[in-house]
Order: sequence, then C-alpha cells, then structure tokens
Amino acid sequence: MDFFRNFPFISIVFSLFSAVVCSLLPGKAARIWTIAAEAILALLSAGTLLYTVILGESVTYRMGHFGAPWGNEIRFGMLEALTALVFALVLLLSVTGGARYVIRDVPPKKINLYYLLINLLGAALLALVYTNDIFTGYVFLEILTLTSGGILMIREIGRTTLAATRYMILNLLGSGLFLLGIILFYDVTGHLLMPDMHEALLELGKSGEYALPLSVTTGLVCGGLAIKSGLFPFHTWMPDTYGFATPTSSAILSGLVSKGYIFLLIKIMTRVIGLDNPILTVARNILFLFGLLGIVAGSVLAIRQNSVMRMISYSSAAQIGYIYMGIGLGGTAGFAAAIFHLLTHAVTKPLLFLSAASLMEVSGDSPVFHDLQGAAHRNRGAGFLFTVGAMSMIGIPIFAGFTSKLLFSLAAIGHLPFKTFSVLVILAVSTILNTLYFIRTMIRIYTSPEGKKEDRTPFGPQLSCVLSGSVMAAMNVILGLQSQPVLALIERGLALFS
Amino acid sequence: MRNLVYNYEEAVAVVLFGIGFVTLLFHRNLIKKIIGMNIMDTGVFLFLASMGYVKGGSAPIYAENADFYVNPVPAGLVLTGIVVSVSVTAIMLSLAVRLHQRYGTLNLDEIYRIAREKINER
Amino acid sequence: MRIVDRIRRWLSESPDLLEDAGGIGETRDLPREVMRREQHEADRFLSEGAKSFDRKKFRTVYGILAAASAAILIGVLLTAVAALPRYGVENERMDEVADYYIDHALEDTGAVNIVSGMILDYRAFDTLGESFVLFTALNCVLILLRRDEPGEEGEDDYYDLTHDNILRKAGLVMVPSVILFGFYVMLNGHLSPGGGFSGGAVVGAGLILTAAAFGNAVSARIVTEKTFRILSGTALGFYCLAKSYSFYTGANGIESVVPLGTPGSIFSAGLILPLDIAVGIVVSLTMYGIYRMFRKGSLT
Amino acid sequence: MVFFKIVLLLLLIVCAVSAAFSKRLLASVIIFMAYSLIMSITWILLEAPDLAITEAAVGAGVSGILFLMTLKKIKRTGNEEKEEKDENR
Repeated sequence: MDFFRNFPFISIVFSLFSAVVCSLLPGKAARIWTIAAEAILALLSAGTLLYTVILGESVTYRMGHFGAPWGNEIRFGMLEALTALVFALVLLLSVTGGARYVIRDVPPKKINLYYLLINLLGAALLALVYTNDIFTGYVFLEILTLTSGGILMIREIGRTTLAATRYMILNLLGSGLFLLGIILFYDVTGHLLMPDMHEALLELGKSGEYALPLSVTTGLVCGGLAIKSGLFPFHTWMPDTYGFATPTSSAILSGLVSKGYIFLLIKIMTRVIGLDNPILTVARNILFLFGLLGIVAGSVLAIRQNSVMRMISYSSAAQIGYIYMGIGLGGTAGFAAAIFHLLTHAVTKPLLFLSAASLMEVSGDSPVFHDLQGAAHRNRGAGFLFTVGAMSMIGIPIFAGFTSKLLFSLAAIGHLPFKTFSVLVILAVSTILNTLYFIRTMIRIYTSPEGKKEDRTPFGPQLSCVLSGSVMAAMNVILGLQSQPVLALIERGLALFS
Repeated sequence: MRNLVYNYEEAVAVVLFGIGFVTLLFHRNLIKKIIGMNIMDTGVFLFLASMGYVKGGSAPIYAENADFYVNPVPAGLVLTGIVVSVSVTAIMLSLAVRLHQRYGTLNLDEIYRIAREKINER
Repeated sequence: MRIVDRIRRWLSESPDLLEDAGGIGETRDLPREVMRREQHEADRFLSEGAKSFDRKKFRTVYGILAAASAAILIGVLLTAVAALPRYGVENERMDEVADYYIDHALEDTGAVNIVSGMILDYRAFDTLGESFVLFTALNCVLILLRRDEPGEEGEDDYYDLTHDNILRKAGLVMVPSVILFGFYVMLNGHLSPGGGFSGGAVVGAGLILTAAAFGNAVSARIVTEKTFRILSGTALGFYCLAKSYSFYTGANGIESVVPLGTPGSIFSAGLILPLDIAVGIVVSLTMYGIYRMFRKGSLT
Repeated sequence: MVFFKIVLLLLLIVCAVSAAFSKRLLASVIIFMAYSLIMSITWILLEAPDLAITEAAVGAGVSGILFLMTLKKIKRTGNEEKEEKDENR
C-alpha cells in the first residue's frame, strides 16, 4: 500500500515520457499509445485517491534529495486526487471519443504530433493539480498554454490559425501578469514553496509592512489567471477558439484547460494567501462581480448565436462565470460548490462538444441550426448524448447540473442580503436563459423538416464516439445522484488543503 | 517616491514591462506585437534578477577571493524564463508566417475583415 | 413591436446579421436562394436604423480602455516597486534559502557553479518542465511549418547564400570555434558559468551558421532527419529517466548510487554533467530544427 | 560602476521605445537585437554570467534570426510597396 505514495510522481513523469515516445511513433501507434497512457493515468489517479482516502491526510512528496524550504515538492490530498482522477478520465474519454475527428481534420503525417501534445497537456494538468511550488506551477502553466495553442492550431483552415493567434496573445498576456505576481511574492516573502510563503505572509500580515505590494500581487495573480481561464471581460477569444477547432481539441480545451488554471488559482488562494486575508476578500468580491456578469453575458450571447459550436462556447463562458461566483462566495460551502461545478463542467462540456460534432457530421458538416434539423433522427446516439448534456446544463434534477446549482444557492444563504439576493436572481435568470437556447436546439435536432424521411447513419463508425459519450453521461448522472460522497470528499479535501 | 531612486533597477524593469504591454495592445501588426511580448518578458526577468543582486557580491561560483555571493535563485528562475520566452517567440513567429501565407497581410484588423468576408460568400 | 418581430425571427431561426464585437462571425452556409431572400430582408431590417457593427467605433473604445488599463497597471506597479525592499541591500527574508544554497551547494551537489547545482539538483523539477517547454515549442513549429508533401516547394525560393564567398570563408573560421565554445560551455556547466541551456544555445547558433553559410545540403548531411528525431528523443528520454531516478531515490530516502566526485574536476557533481549534455543536445537540436522549419519546412 | 549601469538602463529604455514605435519592421527587429545585446551586458553587471551567455546566444542569436527569417518570408511573398504601406498602419 505504501508504494501508492509514488503514484502522482509516476503519473506526471510517465506522461512526459510517453510524449517523447509519441514523437518517435507513427500516427496510428501514437494514438494507441496515448489511449493506453491516459488509461494508466486514470488508474494511477484512482490509486492515489484510494491511498489518500484510507490515509485520511494530505501527503507531501519530496521531489529530490532535499527537504522543504530548499528542494521542490508535490503535495496531494483527497481533493487533488479526485480532481486528477476526473481530469484523467475526461481526457481519456475525449481522446477515444474524438479519435475520428482527429483523423478527419489533422494532416496524416502530423497525427502523432497531435497525440504528443495531448500527452504533454495531461502531464501539465496533473503537475498543476499536484504542485506545491509556485514557480513549478508557472512552468507547467506555460506548458499547458503552449500545448493548448498547439492542439488548436493543428487544424489547417485559416480561421483556426487566426483564432490560435488571438488565443495565444491573450493567454501569454495573462501568464506574463501571473509571472510578475509570483516574482513580487518571492521578493516579499523570500520563499517559493507555498507553505513557507504562507508563514512569511502571516508574519507580514501581523507586522503590516509591504501591504501595497501584497495587494498588487494578489491582483496580478487573480487577474492573470482570470484572463487565462476566460472570465467575463476576457472571454472574447472563446467562441472563435472553440467554434473552429477540431471538436476533440475544443472538448479538451473547454473541459480541462481552463479548469487547470482555476484549480491553481484556488490552491494559491487557500494555501498561499490564506482565506482570512482582507486583501483576498476584496479580490474575491471583484471576481464574484465579474462571475455574475459573465453568467448573464455568456447566456445572452449564446442565445443570439446561429452556430451550435459557438453557442456551446458562449455557454462555457457562462459556466466559468459560475465557478468564479462560487469562489467569490467563499467559505467551505462556496469553494465546495465551485469545485463541484468545476468537476461537473469538466464532464459535461466535452460530452456536448463531441455529440454536437457528430450531429454536425450527419448534417453536411455545417454547424448552422438550419441544417441541423432532424439530425438526432439521423444519428440517434449523438442526439441522445446531446440531450443528456443539455439537460445537465439546464439543471434537470437527475443530472449533475441541478446539484451544482443547488449547492450554489445553499452556499449563498449565509451571506449579506444583497449578495444572497444577487446570486439567487442570477441563478434563476441564467437557468431560464439556458433553457431558452438549449431547448430550442433540442427541438430543432428532433424535428425534421415537413415529413422528410430521415435515413439513419450506420452505427459502426459511431461506436467509439457513442461509447465514450455514454460513459461521460454516466459520470454526469453519478455526480448528479451520488453527489453526497463526492461532496464529502471535496469538503474533507478542502479542510486539508491549506 | 524617494525610494524609487534607490530601486532604480526595478523601476526601469517595470517601465520596460509597460512599454512591452503598450506595444502589445496598440500595434496591429503581428510582428510588432511579438516584439512587444519579448520586451515585456525581458522587463519581467530584469525585475526578477535585480531582486537577487547584492552590492559588492560576486557571481554565485565558488572562488577563493569572493567574500560573499549574490543570491543564486533568481538567476536560475530567469534562465528558465529566457528559454520560455524563446519558445513563445518561435511559436508566434511561425503563426505569423502561416497567417501571412493564408491572408497575405499581418495586420490583424485586415485579417479579421478578410476572414469575415470569406465566411459570408462560402 | 420590433422585439416581438425579432423573437419571431429568432424562433424561426433565420440568421441574425448583427455580428458580435471583434469575433470572426458565424459560419453561415445557407443554400443560395435562402441567402438571397435573407439578404433582401436584412437590408430592410438594417435600413430601419439598427446600425450594423462599426469597426471604427470598436477601435476607439478599445483604444481608450487599453490605454486606461495600461496606465493604471504601470502606475500601480511603480508605486509597488517604491515600497519593495531596497535594491542592492541584503534582503534578510530572502537569505534563509539563498544562504543555505551558498553554504551547502558544494557538498550537496558537488557543483562549483551554485546556479547549475540549484537548477539541476535542488529545483530539478522546474528544469525538467523547462526542457519540455522547448520540446513543445519544437513540435508546435513542426505542426505549423513542416511541409510533408514534397510538391509544395515552389513558393519561397530563398536567395541562397552559399555562393556568397565572404560568408563561406567567414563560416569556415567561425563555425568550428562557435561549436567548440558551445561544447566547452556545455561540458563545464557545473564548474564555470554556463550549463545545458547556454551551451545548447551556442551550439544551436553554430549549427544555424553552418546551414546558412554552407547551404542546406551540407547541414542536412550533418544532421539528417533520422538522427535529429532519434537524438532529441533519446536525449529527452534519458533526461526524463535520470531525473525520475533521482526524484524517486530522494523521495523514498534511498541513497542514490551516483558518486559526487572531487569538486573542480570535470567528472564531478554526480548527475549534473550527463544532464547538462542531454539538455545541451535537446536545446541545440531544437534551435536548429526551428531554423530549418522556418527556412525550408523540412529537415532534408 | 553605478553610473555605467544607469547609462545601460537608459539605453535599454531608448532601445525599447524605438523598437516599439519605429515605422519599418526591419529597423525595429534590428533595434530589438541591439536591445537584447545590451540586456546581456546588464546581466553581467548584475553578477549573473549564466544568463549573459544564454541571453546573448538566444536573444540576438536565435530569436533575432527567426525574426529576420519571418520578415524575409513575408517580403518574399508580399509585393514590395504593399508591404511598405501595410507596415505603417
């Protein structure tokens, strides 16, 4: 049992190593190797979760021969292991489900480069989840930015190159601000490891010196990561990026990459700055405000869209707003709701993107609603999966979306009247807006134009897509119905987080 | 502000960061944006390295005549940063080449206009 | 009345011609006659005063917002810098970690150059991530610029510099010295300033100079496609395995078998020398590969 | 020594401003290469020799060459006068 302790370290280094192997393999072998590697990652994360649940406390794993303040270390508890498990599973399912679109969109000789970037992306995500050192967080955040840009620009149509340029410029601006924030932290506290920084910050808090640099640092770190994860004023790159990329890439980008940045932000907030810090409450309120604006703006803009892919991208901008609303609410209830919604959205969004992509495929490859009419009859599996994803986004009780909305409203109870009121109103308004555009889409894909006999596509090629989609749908339903054990895990993990 | 005179190295680094930030936001040509991004990065690294400097300290390599050394940690971090900024420059420049092959210009406003026209008259 | 009209139009899903600010716009692939009908109706709709999206207005609003945010950011940063610890004076908070490195680097890592010791031993996980950032950059450039079909050559026929005698003669003198200096910096990483990244960059610049001065054919013979892939793969693989060995032994308290050797001699400082060579190879091949992708789109 | 450091820093700012606001792309790339050379001298003054070698080899060396290659590819495909007009906007 004690060997399970090495699993996080093995999972990160193994996926880095399998990226190197993918560079030497041809396309098809690289795909099989990557799917096997992601499956192993999922197993290792499950093992870590088992180990941490049995152990009951968080483990710090020393990377190298030297102890805490000098060497480098990773730290994992229940919450990190659960997030790593969900990320690894979603990555595995997106890759298996979306293999067809990679073969369709990516030039044949560069398919192994695509799978190479997927492996690196997996390694960077796990490193962001597990790291206990803030500069290691920056390095793997940079790898995540470059690999997500890479899987975006691999589809060789003009619009993806343009969308990739815009995505990279804004993202690199965000990581520049984040790096400046880290540097100010290092200058003031003298440490790079999160627990030591926290002690130094507590001393500084008591003696009250460097108040201005600390508030500037919190602003830079929160602003940088908000820009990167696409919070409200910085969400303009999302529709072009997710709309025109390969469906697999947009599933991974929207489901996992922005979640990695938010998880790092939550870790810095709880472990470095500390939740009782007055500067942090101001920063969280600002994020709360932008989260609310993001929910409304994302939903309103999603209604106006004419292409199903852009509609889903705007709705994911709104969901990012939900998570920041949870962070803004604060307290264990607020953070637990935010992390629960982070996991729900990581499971639901790839499902929506992949099923929308297969619906598009059977309706002449055009994402416009006009052509999607009756697509669900032509491809029953994808229609059903899209409905499951849409139901969860609206918040129908069986699915996870309902539980996360319930958690948000419960978390909002204990706060100042205007905060509780604004959260409940925004939840209601956004549910109505979600219902508007998702029900409209569902009506459209199920009503074929006047009496046209829809010829059903053969089930053969759809197998891997529908299979992985249904596993994601099953995860969604499990999160929805069995949310209590997951929530308990999150709450115990949060308690051990700092 | 008197303190700004003492921290002149870090003040210059922040000014460089500002120049890079402004170039990145205002220039429409992609190559100018990449140069601005590079200036921004070097500004941040100058800020980081000037933190570790101690007046009269010698380079962090063991030598008999050195009485005390400069802080080695920022030097290590900036080395990582320089390699990151080279990789970012290489990727953005190859994106610029591909954009120019496809749209014929590097002015982002022009490219948006052409991209939008190409969509409508499919 | 217009709102109801718009909702009716929206429900009957005819395309809404107002595009959002700054985006590329929706993909509208309607059949030809539907397009014409929509166009006629759209003109009527637009002429009713609902001004369509105006590029100029967006540019000025963006300009003002960007200028304001840039000014606020720089002003705040300057005031923060004024309140930071003094430049050039011992920062006692930072010294706790720095003094440990300065005092113990020699006997812990065996490296005379404390920065190399810190990069490749104390904080080795960052540097592992670092060389994978370079590996990602190489692959993104390969994705964008590599041309697989031989036919696509024509477009950028370069002004070939090889028959330029000045560069060729200068190349004959400079290339060996640059590459020699690069290897020196790489191999002495743990003794004198330099190390994997600096040495690799210098050797990379040397390889680029050979490609520029003596033409693609000569440099393609030195670094063929196969050796490029195999060499960079094995160098990164070795680097990954060596570092995970030292992480694993460190984390579980097993004494690592790598000897530290006598400080000052070449074969000292345990794993740092082989790691420097591996990182040097990766960096130089990446720089050379990126240059060749920009120049000719293929390594042959 | 401090005077020399201040001169270098002022030179850095002048180079950054002129690289940012110069009209022709080729001029701003060359000024940027000079900027990274001055930066590498600043690293030496800040007692960080590793960074000096890396910045010299990488700043002026590799990214400088990549910038010039991009300009050559652009000049090669776009016609000359259109490029001039395009740069000034």
